[in-house]
Amino acid sequence: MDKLNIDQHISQQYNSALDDLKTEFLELGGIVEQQIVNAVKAITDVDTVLAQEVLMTEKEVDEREMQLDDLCTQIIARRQPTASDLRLVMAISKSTRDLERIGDEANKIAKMAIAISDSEDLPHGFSELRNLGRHVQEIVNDSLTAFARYDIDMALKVVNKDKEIDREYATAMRELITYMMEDPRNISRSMNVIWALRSLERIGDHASNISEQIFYLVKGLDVRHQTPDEMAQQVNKQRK
Amino acid sequence: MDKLNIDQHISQQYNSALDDLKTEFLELGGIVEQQIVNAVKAITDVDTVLAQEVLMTEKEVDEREMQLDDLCTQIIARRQPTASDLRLVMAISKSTRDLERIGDEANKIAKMAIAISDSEDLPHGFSELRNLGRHVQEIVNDSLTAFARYDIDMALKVVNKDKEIDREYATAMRELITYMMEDPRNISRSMNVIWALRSLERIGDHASNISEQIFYLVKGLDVRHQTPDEMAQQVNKQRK
Amino acid sequence: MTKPEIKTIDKVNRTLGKRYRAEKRFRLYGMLSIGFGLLCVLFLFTNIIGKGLSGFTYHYLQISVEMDATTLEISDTSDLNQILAGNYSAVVKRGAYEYFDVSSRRDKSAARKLLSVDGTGYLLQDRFKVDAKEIINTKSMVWALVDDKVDFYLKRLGEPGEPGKHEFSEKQLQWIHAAVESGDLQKRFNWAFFNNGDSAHSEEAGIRGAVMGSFYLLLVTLALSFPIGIATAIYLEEYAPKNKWTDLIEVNINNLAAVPSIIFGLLGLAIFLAFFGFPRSTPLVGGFVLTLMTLPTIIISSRASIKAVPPSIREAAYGLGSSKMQVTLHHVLPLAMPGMLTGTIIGLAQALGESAPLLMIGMAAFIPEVPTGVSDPATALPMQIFQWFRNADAGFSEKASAAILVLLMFLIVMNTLAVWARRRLERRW
Amino acid sequence: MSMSMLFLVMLVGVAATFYFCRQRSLSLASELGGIRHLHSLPVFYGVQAALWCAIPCLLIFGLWVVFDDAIIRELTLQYLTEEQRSLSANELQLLLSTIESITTGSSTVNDPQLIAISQHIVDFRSVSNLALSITVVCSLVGLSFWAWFKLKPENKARSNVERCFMLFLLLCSTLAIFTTVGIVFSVIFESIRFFQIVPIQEFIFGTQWSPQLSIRADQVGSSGAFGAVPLFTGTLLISAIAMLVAVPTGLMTAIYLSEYASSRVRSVVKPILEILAGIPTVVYGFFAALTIAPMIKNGLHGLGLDIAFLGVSIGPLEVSGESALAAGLVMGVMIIPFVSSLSDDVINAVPQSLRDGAYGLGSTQSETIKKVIFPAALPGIVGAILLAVSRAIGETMIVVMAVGTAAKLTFNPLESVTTVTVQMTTLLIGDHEFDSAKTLAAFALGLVLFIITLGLNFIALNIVKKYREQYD
Amino acid sequence: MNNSVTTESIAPLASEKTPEKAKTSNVITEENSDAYTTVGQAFSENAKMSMRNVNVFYDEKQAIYDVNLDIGTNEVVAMIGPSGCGKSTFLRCLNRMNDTIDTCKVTGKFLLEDQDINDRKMDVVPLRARVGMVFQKPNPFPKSIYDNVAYGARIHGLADRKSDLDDIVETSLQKAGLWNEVKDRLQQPGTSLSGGQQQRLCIARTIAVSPEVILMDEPCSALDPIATARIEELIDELSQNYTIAIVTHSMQQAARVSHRTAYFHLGKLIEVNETEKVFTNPDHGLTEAYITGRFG
Amino acid sequence: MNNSVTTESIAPLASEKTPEKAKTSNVITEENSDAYTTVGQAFSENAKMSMRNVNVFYDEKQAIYDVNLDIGTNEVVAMIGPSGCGKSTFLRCLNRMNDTIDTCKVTGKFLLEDQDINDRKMDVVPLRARVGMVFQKPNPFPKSIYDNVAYGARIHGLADRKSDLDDIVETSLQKAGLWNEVKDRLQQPGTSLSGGQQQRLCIARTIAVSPEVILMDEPCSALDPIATARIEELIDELSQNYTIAIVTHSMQQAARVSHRTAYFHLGKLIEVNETEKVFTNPDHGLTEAYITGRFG
Ligand SMILES: Nc1ncnc2c1ncn2[C@@H]1O[C@H](COP(=O)(O)OP(=O)(O)OP(=O)(O)O)[C@@H](O)[C@H]1O
Ligand SMILES: Nc1ncnc2c1ncn2[C@@H]1O[C@H](COP(=O)(O)OP(=O)(O)OP(=O)(O)O)[C@@H](O)[C@H]1O
Ligand SMILES: [Mg+2]
Ligand SMILES: [Mg+2]
Ligand SMILES: O=P([O-])([O-])[O-]
Repeated sequence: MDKLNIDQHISQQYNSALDDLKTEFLELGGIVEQQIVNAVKAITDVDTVLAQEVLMTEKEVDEREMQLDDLCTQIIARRQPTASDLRLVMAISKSTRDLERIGDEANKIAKMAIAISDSEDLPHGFSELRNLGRHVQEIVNDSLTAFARYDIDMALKVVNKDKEIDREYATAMRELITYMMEDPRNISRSMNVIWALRSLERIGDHASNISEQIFYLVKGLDVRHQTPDEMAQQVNKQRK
Repeated sequence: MDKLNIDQHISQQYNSALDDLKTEFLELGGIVEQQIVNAVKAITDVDTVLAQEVLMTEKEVDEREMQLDDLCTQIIARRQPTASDLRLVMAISKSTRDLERIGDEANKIAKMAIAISDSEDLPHGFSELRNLGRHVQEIVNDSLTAFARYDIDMALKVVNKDKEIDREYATAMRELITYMMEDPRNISRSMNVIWALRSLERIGDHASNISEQIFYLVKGLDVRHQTPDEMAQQVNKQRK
Repeated sequence: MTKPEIKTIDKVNRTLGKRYRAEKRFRLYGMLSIGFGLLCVLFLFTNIIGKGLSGFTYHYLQISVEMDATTLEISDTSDLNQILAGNYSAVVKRGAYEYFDVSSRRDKSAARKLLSVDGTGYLLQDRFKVDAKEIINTKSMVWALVDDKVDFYLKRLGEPGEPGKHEFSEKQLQWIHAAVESGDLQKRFNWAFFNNGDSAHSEEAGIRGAVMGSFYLLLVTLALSFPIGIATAIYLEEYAPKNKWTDLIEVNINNLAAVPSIIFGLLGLAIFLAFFGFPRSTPLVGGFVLTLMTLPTIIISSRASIKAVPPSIREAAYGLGSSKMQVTLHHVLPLAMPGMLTGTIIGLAQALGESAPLLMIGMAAFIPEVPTGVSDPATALPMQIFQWFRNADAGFSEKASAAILVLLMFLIVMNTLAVWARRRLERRW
Repeated sequence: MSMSMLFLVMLVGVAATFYFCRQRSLSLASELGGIRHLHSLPVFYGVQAALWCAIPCLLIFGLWVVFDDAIIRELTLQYLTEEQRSLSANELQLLLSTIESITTGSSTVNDPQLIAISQHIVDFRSVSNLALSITVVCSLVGLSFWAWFKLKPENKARSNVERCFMLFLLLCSTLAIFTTVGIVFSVIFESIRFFQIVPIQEFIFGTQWSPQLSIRADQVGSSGAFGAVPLFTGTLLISAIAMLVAVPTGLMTAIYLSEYASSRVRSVVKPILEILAGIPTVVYGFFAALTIAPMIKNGLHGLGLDIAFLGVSIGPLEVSGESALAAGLVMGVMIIPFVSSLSDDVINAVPQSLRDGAYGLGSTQSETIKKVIFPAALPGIVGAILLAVSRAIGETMIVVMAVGTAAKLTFNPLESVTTVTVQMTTLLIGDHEFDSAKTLAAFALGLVLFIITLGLNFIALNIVKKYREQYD
Repeated sequence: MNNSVTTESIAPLASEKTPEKAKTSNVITEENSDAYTTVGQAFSENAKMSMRNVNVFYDEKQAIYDVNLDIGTNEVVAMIGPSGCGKSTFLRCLNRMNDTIDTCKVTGKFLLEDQDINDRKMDVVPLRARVGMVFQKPNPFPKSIYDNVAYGARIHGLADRKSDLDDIVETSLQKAGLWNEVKDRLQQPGTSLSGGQQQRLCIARTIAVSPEVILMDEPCSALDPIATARIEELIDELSQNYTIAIVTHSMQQAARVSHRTAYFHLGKLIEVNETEKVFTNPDHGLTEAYITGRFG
Repeated sequence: MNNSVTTESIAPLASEKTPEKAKTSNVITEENSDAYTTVGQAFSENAKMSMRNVNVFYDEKQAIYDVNLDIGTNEVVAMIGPSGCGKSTFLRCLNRMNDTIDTCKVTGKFLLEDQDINDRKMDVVPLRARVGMVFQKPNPFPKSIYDNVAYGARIHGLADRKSDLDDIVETSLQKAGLWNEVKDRLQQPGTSLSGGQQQRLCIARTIAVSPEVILMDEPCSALDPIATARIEELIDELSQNYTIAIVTHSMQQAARVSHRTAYFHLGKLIEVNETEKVFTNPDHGLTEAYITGRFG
């Protein structure tokens, strides 16, 4: 199991700055995770109150994102991090953007939930939404856990799962288009579901991005734009 | 007119490293801009060859993105940039992601172009696509120019234009949905156009993000998640 | 690309032989110089020791002396005045006549001339001072000092040209050789040299007076120059503002250090003797002059050792809120003390060997008494040497050499002390 | 009370004052809640009080001792008869010293009047002594009580003590100036008087030196010849010989020891050579006169040296028993360690980094020395040599002992010459009245010597100082 | 921004920075610069020390021009700037260490709390007990570790009993993070410690007289990176209880340890700002040029 | 990776780094570490100098343990490590400057191109002309600027005519970036220059004998940041034509100027790698600990 030790600097301040950074990052992760859960629940349960709640946290997420970015810049300016510290800062700087985007996507889902709530009958695709939502929430959670633990095996799993999610999304999408063809009156409602699905898929991608950053963080490897197999291979090569 | 001077360090190497970074970044910008132009052209002219061409550059964009990120990290590790230099590096580090995403979106458009090319008759929404495409390409170009020139007025214009594009997109979307309802058989084809439109809209957002980074780069202001008015206000306040 | 480099190396190698030959030559010069220096030391020392060692011994003739009270003119052995005024020469003469068994006036005179009658008399006087009661009116064997000519002749017996022989008549030579053969005439350690003051007769002359004189001189010098020197050094290094006044003091001190010592003699002569009217030839005045002379040495070496105290220590102390005096007394002085002590000892050693200024203030006078205080007339070791050197009497040259050995001994002791002080006191933190 | 006893009492009193005042400040401190509430540390209060006692008492003591003789003398005068009082100053002085010798019992004059006066003096003295003791002890006690009562926590004891300390230091440091002033004064007046008798130009440019000619002071026009040129040339000749020996040897020794020799060789050779510096000059003089001079004389005679000068044979060499060569050689040997240790200092002051720099460029050792270290140290070395020259010029004993008094104007090292210092001693040893041209000539010579050496030192010290600053 | 000095700054703000401007402002010389204003936040509401209109001269040569600066309570203020810009000179004014330089004349007001410490009549001894100083090169006294730390307490009479002194020594060493390393060898000489330990010993020595302000003049420039990191860490801990002014050549160090950073240039205080601000977005072109390595 | 020394490294790779491991590997001591392998890329295909199995002793004390390292042609290799780890000692072996220390014994092979320079019979004079050295403190000779630069050429007889010498001086000063600053005052003493200029003069002096390799031992540690930046800039320019080995206390400096970085620890060469790699992703835990400030 790979571990980095961010807390053994001679400078306690540095330790705590890095620690704060990581904690803040994971907290933001927790918030957006909750946003996903709530948003999916709001759309599938047609719960506008919950959806509103999701929207309300947007501001916080935005602020936290900016704060995290500021923290990163300050650490770079004040500490001149190198090696693992630098990788941590850079990885967090990048992943923060992903978290914020996840938050945005959750917001979009919440907005869709509100849009859908006007009509009485349930549109098609709710079960797909629910499934995909669960899976997506899972990999977001996993990616954050992997980040917290510097666990590249887990990160690899996330990337793999994201591929599954992509497939799942494609299936759901195909189905929804079929529904839409069947029932053109509901097109605009279905479009909302499509947007929600699409958001979930994007969330999965972002989780996958975060996982890619874990590779960088732990191994110094830039595995973006690689297939999971390539990633695994590269990691193994370095482990040898 | 605001200007930063990245090329007056005692260290020529540092100068050239920052210069390279900026040049590479703008080059990447040029590539993705071309991708947008080509992709939009491919979809509206149903030119699969052009679409393929766009897809072919994806790899280059990815590589350049990774390279830029690497450059940023190296500059931080080797040069411990501060103040404007640090802001430049951080802004480029962030904006690179946007450029890569723009490239991705252009790819998606190109893919849609290929998907659409199967059928003979033109789907609805091509004119909207063309219009939006032109505007989007414009603001991408503007944002890069603004970046190159450290021009926040121009950046502010980009942000404003993006709002227009959003409105344009919403209109186009509504129209397309109407088409889809009218002609459900063409739904899956229309969906492709929708995705393309959606991609263009996202490209606009990314251009806007890049412009926001210009504010940070030039003024040290984090104007993300603000309305254009707020931005203008903040800039003016600092100018006073 | 490598072409010019190869050229460089070739060029370097071209001249290499020449350069190494120059190197060897240069080294040789250095070694020769050192050799010369060492040779000088060796020659000087063998020469002086060779000359001086014999000064520690003297030839004595064992005669029996009748301590006849009437001849001695001592009636009351408890009266010191009588003992001091006793006519010892008479008994010694009588003993000599007896030993050589002479009766004619010419023989008596010849015999008497072989002995140092007065010198031996002083030896007897010393014995009387201790226990006159015991020895009065007894007859006892006495090692009598021979005349310095006899001593001179005997010490150079083997040398070519038989130096000193022509001073004696045949008879005297016979007597001498007979006495030597019988073992009555012996070379013995010359205690008188260490116990006596100066004398007009070389056989009686000793360095006691000079040693004591030097001692008092050094005492005065030390008592004055050490505190004043250190105080001045402290003032200049720690207190003095950088201005014309301190520059003046500084230039003065540096110049004084290199002013010829004879000038200080003039100063002593004109100021202390002529102006203030201090008594001539006293260690007190000598001490004043030597103080003025050694002060620059002490000040300069003290300043050097104060300077050697790192300024950072001072800054640290000031930074903690020490006052100037505390900085000086707590930090600077303890660290500089070894250097100051060494400087002082070296300065005193110089003062001990110094002669020119003393010459000017009359310490080259003939003073047979051993001084008992700083205001008694006295001479000093180097002065004594100088006087003996100038004395035409052959015996004095040897005395001078011996005195030189004593002086060098003192100097070596003092310098060793200085080295020891430096080693011992220097706390290497 | 005897003086030393009084001194002891004062010492004890001051010590007691110190102790009690310190104790008092401590108790004041504990009332206030700790030493930190005092202005100064307790020891400063003690020292301040001790100084308050000691300084006035010492002043009283000192003034008393200085003036009591004069006062007693004034008092004595009243016992003298009218005619005695009207005696000339000199005779009065004589009379008083006679009386003085009666008081000490070393005179056997039996004049009853004088004996009575001397008795008065003895009485005055004992009264004065008693009064002094009482005054000192009283003021001591008074002052120490005053100090004890005046002691307050807010007294600036530290500042006061420090001011005293600094005054003491300042006083000591002015002594150097007084010394110089003293030197100048002691030579300048006599010299002026000399130059009133002998014109200055004659002194400086005259080539005849024979002060011994003045047989009687009142003999007009026969005060001797005082042309100092032969003395200067003699001095120069001997110094030059000495420098010829000392400079190359000393310099090369310094270089070899500091650059080539291993630390072990250095630790042995250096002290041995320094022995040469520690040997008193009188020893060198002895050595020069009794060993070297005969050696040169015999050696050159033995060789039967025949020197041809400008192609003209001037016959077998005349070697004087008091040749300049002997004194110069010995003086040179004496100066070797002086030159070498000064040069050694200077060479060692050249920073190691310069050597590293030179070696790093591929210099050989001698190149490093000749091209980097020596030029760098040159000013310092020049300074050292100048100091050595000044020392050679001022050197007295060697020349007094090994050089004659015949003032010959020659540059032949084998002849006898004389030097400035020799003449000074010759003229001043023994009895001297301070008004004969002979005696005064010595002071004039002293003045010249002082000026020359002062000039040399000044230049040398400035060079050395500049050089030091270069690396500070 | 109410306590900013910048009302009509002659200095170009970031927004006005142009290469040309930066060039011209690089050449502030003694002639053209009599009037200038410090940019940023020179004043503090909670000031421990306040300096007003400080000018320092060495003989005729002016080393500090009209500097105004506050140092807040328990704040770490770093002073940076090119060599010879007067940082050390300014710092040494704060506890009158410049008194030891004869040629140095200091004018202006230096308030330590409410006391003007530049008053010639003021006694420097208690002042220096309140404003301690740590120097560039570690300079322990050649005494034992114990005596080093106890020295200040002794001369200021802070301890009446031996046990008080022991306490002072122990707590000071503890605060300086040195206690554990030296507690078994308090009687060994202070100079036997390593460079970094020596510097901590010097800090302990300074703390022992319980100063209110600690001045540090390049305290790490003689140390290696590891020892430097320890001292920086220590400075951070000390800032809990002490007000600290530190001069440093290393901009990185200033960035790491300080709350506010003051940039000096040719004797002028160009900018004072929060350290983050100075190092990410300084207000003055000269500051920017210096910290980004664009000088000359 | 074919020229990596790491086949069975005892050192933990990044992947095996755990806090505990890092801890234990911090305490490589002289006892447990006789066998060790340098991690990373110690060898170079285009080596100017090759050092093999270098051990250095000061009397009994071993200062360097079995170091293997290549320095490539026209490469800048930086050596970093905690104080006393033997960087200077190693550097000084490269032109036999350690010869001047009597107690120092050096074993191992030092190839300069194909010549073993550690051969006792090898003459150091021409060697030092080929391998020049620049020292920590600028040490210009107390001569004129011209003579400083001409010195090496003169002693080695590199110039036959005065004009040759002038050429050498001019080109060297130009290469050292000092020509423009001093061309009008070549006859002024070298010591009249500022610290940074002096150091550049020393570099010019070294260049003047056209060495192949330049060794620098903390060349900027006595300089302020601006002068340091200039020297770093110069090193970069020189690396076009010279092979450079530089010891530095400042990791940032190593990061800025070098192509490869070697990390020494207690006399052992722990890791050598491309500088980027060392500073973003070092292979060895000790290197990581050192450059991130995690020691002790
Ligand atoms: N004792 C002095 N006498 C005369 N001028 C001085 C003195 N000390 C400093 N200076 C001058 O005052 C100016 C400021 O010096 P100061 O030592 O304060 O600079 P600094 O910023 O601390 O520089 P550094 O970073 O080199 O320590 C410089 O120009 C310097 O030459
Ligand atoms: N002349 C010497 N005699 C004995 N030991 C020495 C000598 N020079 C260095 N050493 C020892 O050798 C080891 C390595 O020293 P070196 O000077 O090479 O270290 P360094 O890495 O350069 O350290 P720094 O960064 O402090 O310059 C140290 O333990 C040192 O104590
Ligand atoms: Mg400074
Ligand atoms: Mg080193
Ligand atoms: O925000 P995205 O374009 O990455 O979905």
